[in-house]
Amino acid sequence: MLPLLSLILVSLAVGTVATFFAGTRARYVALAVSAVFLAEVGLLFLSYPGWPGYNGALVPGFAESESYPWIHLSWMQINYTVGVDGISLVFILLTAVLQLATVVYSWTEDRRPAAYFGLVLLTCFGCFGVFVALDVLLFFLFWEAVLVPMFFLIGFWGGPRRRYAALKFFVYTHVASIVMLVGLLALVFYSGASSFDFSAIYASARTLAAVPQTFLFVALFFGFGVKFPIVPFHTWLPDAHVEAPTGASVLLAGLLLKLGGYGLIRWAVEVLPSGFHNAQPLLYAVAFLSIIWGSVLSLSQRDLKRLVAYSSINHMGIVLLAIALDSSLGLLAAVFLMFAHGVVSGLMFMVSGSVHHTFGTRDIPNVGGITPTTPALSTMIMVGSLASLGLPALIGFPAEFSAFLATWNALGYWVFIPLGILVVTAAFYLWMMQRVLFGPARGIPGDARDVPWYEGAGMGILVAFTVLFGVLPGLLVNVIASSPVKGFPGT
Amino acid sequence: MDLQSFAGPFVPEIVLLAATLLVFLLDVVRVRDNEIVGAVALGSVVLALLLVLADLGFAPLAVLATVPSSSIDASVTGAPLYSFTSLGLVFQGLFLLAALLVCLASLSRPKDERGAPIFYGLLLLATLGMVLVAIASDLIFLLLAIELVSVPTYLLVAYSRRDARALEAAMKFYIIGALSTTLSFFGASLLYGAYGTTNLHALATAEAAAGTAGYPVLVLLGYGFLIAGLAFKATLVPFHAWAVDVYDGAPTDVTAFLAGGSKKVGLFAFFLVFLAPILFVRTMASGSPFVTGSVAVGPVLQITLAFLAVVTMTLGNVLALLQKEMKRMLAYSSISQAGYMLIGIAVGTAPALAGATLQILAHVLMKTGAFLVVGAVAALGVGPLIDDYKGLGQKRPLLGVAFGLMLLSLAGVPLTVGFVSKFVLFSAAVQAKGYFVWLAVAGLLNSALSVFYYARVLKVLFFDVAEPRALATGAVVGGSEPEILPVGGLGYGRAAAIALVAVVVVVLGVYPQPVLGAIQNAAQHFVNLGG
Amino acid sequence: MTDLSVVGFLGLSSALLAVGIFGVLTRRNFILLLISIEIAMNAAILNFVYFAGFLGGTSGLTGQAIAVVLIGFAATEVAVGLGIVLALNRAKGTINVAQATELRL
Amino acid sequence: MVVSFVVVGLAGTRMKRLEWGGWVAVAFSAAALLVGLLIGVGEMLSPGSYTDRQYTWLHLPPAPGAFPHGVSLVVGTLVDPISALMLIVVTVVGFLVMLYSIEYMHRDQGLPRYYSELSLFLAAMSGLVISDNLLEFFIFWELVGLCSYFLIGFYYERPAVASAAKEAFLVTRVGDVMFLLGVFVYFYYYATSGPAGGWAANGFVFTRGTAPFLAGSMGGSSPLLTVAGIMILGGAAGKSAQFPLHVWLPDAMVGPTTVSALIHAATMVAAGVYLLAVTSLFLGFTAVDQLAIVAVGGFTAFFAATMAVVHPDIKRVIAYSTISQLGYMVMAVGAGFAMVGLFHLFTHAFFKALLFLAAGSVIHALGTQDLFKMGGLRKPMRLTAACFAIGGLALAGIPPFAGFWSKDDVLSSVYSQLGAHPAYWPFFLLAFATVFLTGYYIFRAWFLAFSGETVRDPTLPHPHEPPWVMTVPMVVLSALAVASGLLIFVPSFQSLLLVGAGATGIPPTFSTTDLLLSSASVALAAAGILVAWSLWGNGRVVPTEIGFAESVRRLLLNRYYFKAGYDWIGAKGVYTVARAADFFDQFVIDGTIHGFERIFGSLSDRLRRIQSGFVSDYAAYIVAGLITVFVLLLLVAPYVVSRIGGG
Repeated sequence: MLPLLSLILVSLAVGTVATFFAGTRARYVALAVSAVFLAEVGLLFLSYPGWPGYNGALVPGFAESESYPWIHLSWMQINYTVGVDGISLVFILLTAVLQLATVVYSWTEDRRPAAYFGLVLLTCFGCFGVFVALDVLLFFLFWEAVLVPMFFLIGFWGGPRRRYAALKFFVYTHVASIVMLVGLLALVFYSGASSFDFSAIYASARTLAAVPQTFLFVALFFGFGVKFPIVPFHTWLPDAHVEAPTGASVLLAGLLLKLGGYGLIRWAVEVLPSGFHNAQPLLYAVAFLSIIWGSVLSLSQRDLKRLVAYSSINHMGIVLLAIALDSSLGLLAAVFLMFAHGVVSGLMFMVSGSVHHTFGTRDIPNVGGITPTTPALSTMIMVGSLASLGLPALIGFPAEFSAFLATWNALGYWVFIPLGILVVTAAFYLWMMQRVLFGPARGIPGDARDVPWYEGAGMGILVAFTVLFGVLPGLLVNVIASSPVKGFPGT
Repeated sequence: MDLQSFAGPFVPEIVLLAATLLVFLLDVVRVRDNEIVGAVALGSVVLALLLVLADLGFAPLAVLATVPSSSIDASVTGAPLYSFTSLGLVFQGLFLLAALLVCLASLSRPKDERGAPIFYGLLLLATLGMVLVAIASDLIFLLLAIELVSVPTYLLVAYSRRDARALEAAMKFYIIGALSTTLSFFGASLLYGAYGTTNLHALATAEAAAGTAGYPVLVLLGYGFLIAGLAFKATLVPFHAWAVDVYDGAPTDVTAFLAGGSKKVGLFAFFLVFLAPILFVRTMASGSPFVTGSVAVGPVLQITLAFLAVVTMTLGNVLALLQKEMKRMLAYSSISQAGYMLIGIAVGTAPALAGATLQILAHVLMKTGAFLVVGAVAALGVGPLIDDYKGLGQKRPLLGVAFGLMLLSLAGVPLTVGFVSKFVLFSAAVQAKGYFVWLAVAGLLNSALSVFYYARVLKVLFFDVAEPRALATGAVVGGSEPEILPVGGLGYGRAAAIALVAVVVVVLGVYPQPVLGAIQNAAQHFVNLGG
Repeated sequence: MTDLSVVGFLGLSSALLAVGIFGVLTRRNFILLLISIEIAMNAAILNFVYFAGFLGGTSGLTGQAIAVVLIGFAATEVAVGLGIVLALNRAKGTINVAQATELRL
Repeated sequence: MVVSFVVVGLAGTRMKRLEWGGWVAVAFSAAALLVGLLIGVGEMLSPGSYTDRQYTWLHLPPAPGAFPHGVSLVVGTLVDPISALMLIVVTVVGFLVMLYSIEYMHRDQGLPRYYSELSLFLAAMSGLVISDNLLEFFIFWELVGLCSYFLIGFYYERPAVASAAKEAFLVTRVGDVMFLLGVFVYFYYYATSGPAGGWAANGFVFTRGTAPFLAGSMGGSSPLLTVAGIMILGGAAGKSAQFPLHVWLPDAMVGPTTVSALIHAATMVAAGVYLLAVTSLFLGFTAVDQLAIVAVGGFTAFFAATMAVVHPDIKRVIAYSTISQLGYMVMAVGAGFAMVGLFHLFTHAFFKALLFLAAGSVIHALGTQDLFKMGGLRKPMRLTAACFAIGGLALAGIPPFAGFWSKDDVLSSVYSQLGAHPAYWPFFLLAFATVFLTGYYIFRAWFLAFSGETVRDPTLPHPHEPPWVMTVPMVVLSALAVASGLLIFVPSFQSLLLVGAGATGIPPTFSTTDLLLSSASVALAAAGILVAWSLWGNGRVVPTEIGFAESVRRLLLNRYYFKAGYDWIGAKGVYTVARAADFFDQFVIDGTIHGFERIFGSLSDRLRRIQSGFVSDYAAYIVAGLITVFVLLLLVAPYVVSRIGGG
């Protein structure tokens, strides 16, 4: 069988390097790489046994898995092990889609385009690696490989306070990833796993006593949680988003936050059931806090990007809640929500960027009534906002519906918190739309034109997916559902 | 003539000694050409390295093996001064690697008024001392071997007699070094007084045998003096202050040798001196007013060393953050790296020793390479400040990339050897469980901190725009004659050394298995022997 | 180690060490520093000699041998130190270590 | 079948750029009308449920707990008598409004947007009506809300319009959230009931017309079900503008009058009542729920009517009347007579659409909505005046107009339940009193607009009758406003109202109580009309700036300060909290970190100074280090080891 995953990794790596050295033609190379990547991901889907139809049968283990010895010492067995299951497939698709959309959207980036596109590709390469890696070292390697390009993207192409933002981003996420690494190492050594492979850890860690499991889980939760980000370790996010260039914001919100969720599911929830169980109250508390905090803070934001950033905190809080429910339904909802949020927040950051490019400001009170000037952009803003506040027929609805159904099933009336917060979410999006899209024109420069084709195309890709999976969520959900949810006794 | 039957197991040492003598002889006969003398030195170092590798069992070199495989890792009986352990041989290889890199780069040295033989002679002498350290199994032998490293390096720092900065550095180096030597010997005398032996293994055995009837205060004081004395060489905080000034003031190639080579001597000395008591001495009469009953010297040493490790890496990093000069920043980074390496002995398990050894190997490569680059860049007329490096990566992309790789490796970025070594080291600390997990956390947090100053240099290298005055390609500033060296002003030797480092840093970062496997086996044997 | 003479002797050698270190800390003249270090070194040598006598036998011989080696080594070290003194004096015109603080911070 | 309705929407959307887009939309809505009528007639001829499952939208895996067989979410269609009834309402009113728009809107910009949104609005409403499960219902429900958001905000350049659209969406959103929670509770509670695999695995499909779940084997009135019922009521209250979520509807008048007509008659607000009816017929409400529903309906009917009494804006008067009438419908459903509520919805749709179109005609002619600027329109706009009068009579409940029959049914059905609980009494009385108010306010509006000699504000243009595309719908609706009530005497129409064993359709009975009740309500309505005539007839205008009456009037005009209160909660309360949270984020959380940073910075600067360059200092550090090592070795480490046992 074709080593498809390694092939994708190699092609992405080669493409990334080529982009770095492609000079002014970098964007063409990047586009080609992204298109090839998307095609390869398509192949991956086609060859995945759980797709397209969910026939009730679970696909056990990991598909497309490859394993080669890497570092073998008497006390440390590290392999190059990769593989996908339904959960990672969804994230891989998200990676491919966002990469393509970002490359297209940033088409005319003229400040060191080679480095810019190279770093964008590198980020996506790292994310892809994180989603396929099934070995602690490999996982951590890719995890870090995401951090560095993002640091440079923010620090070099960012806004006026970019240095501060990049530093803050780096400190927070790096400290978290250190805690994560120690947690993962402790997971290996305390459980006595025979190797650093996921399967070995999975086999041995579940037999650990509840107390060490709890310690390990909390450490891992912190490590992954900062990426989520969980309140009160979230303040890096708004700053990073606001200062980052649009492309980086898209990847940051669309992919980097998902790394935390994916990592938590794969490396903590699935392998440490007792620890997870003991830590559930903590997760609930953090999730509810994040949901409320993110939403309430969104209300008070003037900067469009900051608003979207805080709403991300809110949405990721719902994801955390869904994970914390300890049910396969909740997990499915969490994964689906993350995909939805990836696409929608990507779209929202793109429109924020376009608003900035077109009107020279993202300050909500300073720009308004833009609809007659820029109908296409307004439509995109509307689609993004509506999807974000969970309107049916767009991707946010089925995802949130599943999450809330699962929450109700597990927690009962507690679901009223996230449900009630939906009203606040709707409030800040509607208020934003009222001020920016409608009303009399304010702060519109005379030369304002509707978005250029490439920005429109970039957003269009995401809109297409927003609608596609909003109308036909089964296409995606069946893939997730086909994976045996390993950590839960109910299945 | 059969070398082996003539020299016994000491062939690498003999080769180095012979080369040293030959080099000084060349001075006498007034052959002072840098290339010729350098080639002799380089050749001897390469030959010694090959011999060591052969002794380690590197198959393609089997014909060169000088140490009978039966004597490697053989148990230590009686009270010999030396023993061939595979970890010792590994360290011989590391020391020779550092010497090799410096010799290689020095082939591109500008001519100087004193001629090459003195330089290479001292270098070889110090290398000989390092190689002897690696096989020491007697405390006094070890300390004298360290002195054989120290004394030539004092002179190497002071070698260009007119440079006031270098002489100031030599003065500090000498005073602090001599003081530390004194402390070491004083500590050794106390240990000798307690058990009547200076063999490291015998000392630990005697301590263990004495148990609660031993001399805890005397022994602990002895170890205390030894820690202080050896910490000078290993640049542990607060015994580090000399290192920054000396690294800064010394000629850059000498700095490369000091940071990359001789400093590791101190760390290996820690391995040799402290592993045995850590492994063996688990119980002893209390020497502490706080604790009644018996107390174990091994864990006490571990905690002390762990404390020193954390302090060293933290302060090294914090101070590196504030530096504006490239060499001083690298000096502090070198100090903090010593803290990581000390984790290995503080944890005291075979995996940890292996991790620390790999970290030392990585550091030999990265730090030697980095200082060689700094020397090369200085030769191109770039100033000593980090800001003077602006735009280097754009004007000299290959040099910039090589330097960048070394910095990334120092920062522990994946796919470089610096990452693998830290990963193995910290994994080992976690694997040892208990409070060592916190050592790993401290180490990792520190490596996070360290990223800042490396990233700043990277930013300066690649993102900042060069100032117009810098980078007159090939012009040797301050040299007696404007001499344009090949390879863009670097010279073949230096370029080769830098390239070698860059390549190895990446290769070992991607696939460390062969080297790491060998180190792991060596460390395991070392622990099995009991140090 | 209840032998009072041992304690007393260690007290003597420790005092010698302390004097040497005190000298290193307070003197500014490079030559005086060298002398201070030698005094401290002699404390260690004295220890070896005393312990050699105290232990007796083969172990005692070892200590005496070490003492002899150390005396030689100390001489070598001082020679190197004096070389540096000379060079420093030539370069800076002074051997006051307090005036050699160009490398700092 | 659902396809045809989706096509209306999509096709309408496609026609964006074309001049004749309006006519295309009209054509499609005519087609929809045809289909709707066919379905209606079909149901009349052979009543029954016809389901047509088409697509499993989402299948969620089994979850331990409530969903052992997984959860199927499907999209399908269900045609049964009540959906047929609703379909007729939606398609008839939709078609007429569409037709009317051709003239009414022809001067406006952005017509393609208007027609596509209008088409989508109708499509979504039709989809809602024929959904075969609660989730699908919810999806279309949200789409209806979205379309109303767009249509209310049609003149989005005006700040008030943008604000009203937002308000409508947001307030109904509160209801939506409650609805969703209600759905969850039902899904959870009944997940395993029903045929093989349970309700959850079968897609939560309705089986209306048989006994409701509640009355069946699952039975009982658990607190959970009560909560579910209240939540559904909340959802319906949001959409149908019931107290306390009524605030959005009057503000929504800023949209085009056609949109108001559609929202008030057939689409948006009808959805809430329809939801209650469907829930009542399929799942059933507990007794507590019923009381709550009756209370909300009865109170809202009166509450809204009082506000209509003083309002000077013709459209707002009609808007308050809608809220009031919706209160009746809700009340009927709550009393257990879902079909009565729907019958009132049916008749109300026609006369309310008629009132709006007639009002629209006036506005079209004069360009103002202020009643006090109008007057004397009876002469130049004879047809409009007649239509408005017919609508008014129907609204007031004067026989034989449609409103009489349905409102009478509502009152008598609630009356029949008065024995169930004494708490029904006050709400019944409120509803009864509302009859008087209704007669008064609608004829106050009529007299103000149409009686008298001339238009009061001379600056307004000269009024004239609108062209045929506007009058034809009015005439048709007038006919329906007269006739639709009488349909109750047609047996085949009755069959539409007689669904389900648990539900009671009300063919008119002529018992003594019934006749007494009817007479009383007619008398009340007539009294209201008379009072209106005496105060406002013949162009009279009553001065209102007097003492107590003035303060009452101000209270009513300010809608009991509900809107102001909500705005205050939103703007001052929540927003202040949000600002405070933002402050906390920026200054407390980040401030802590920056504080550490600063401490760290100054510390490291001091540390730097230890590198003095003076070699004696370095020696001193070594001595200090030596002492530290001794302390560690002799004091600290042994102590630590004795505590942690040697690591």
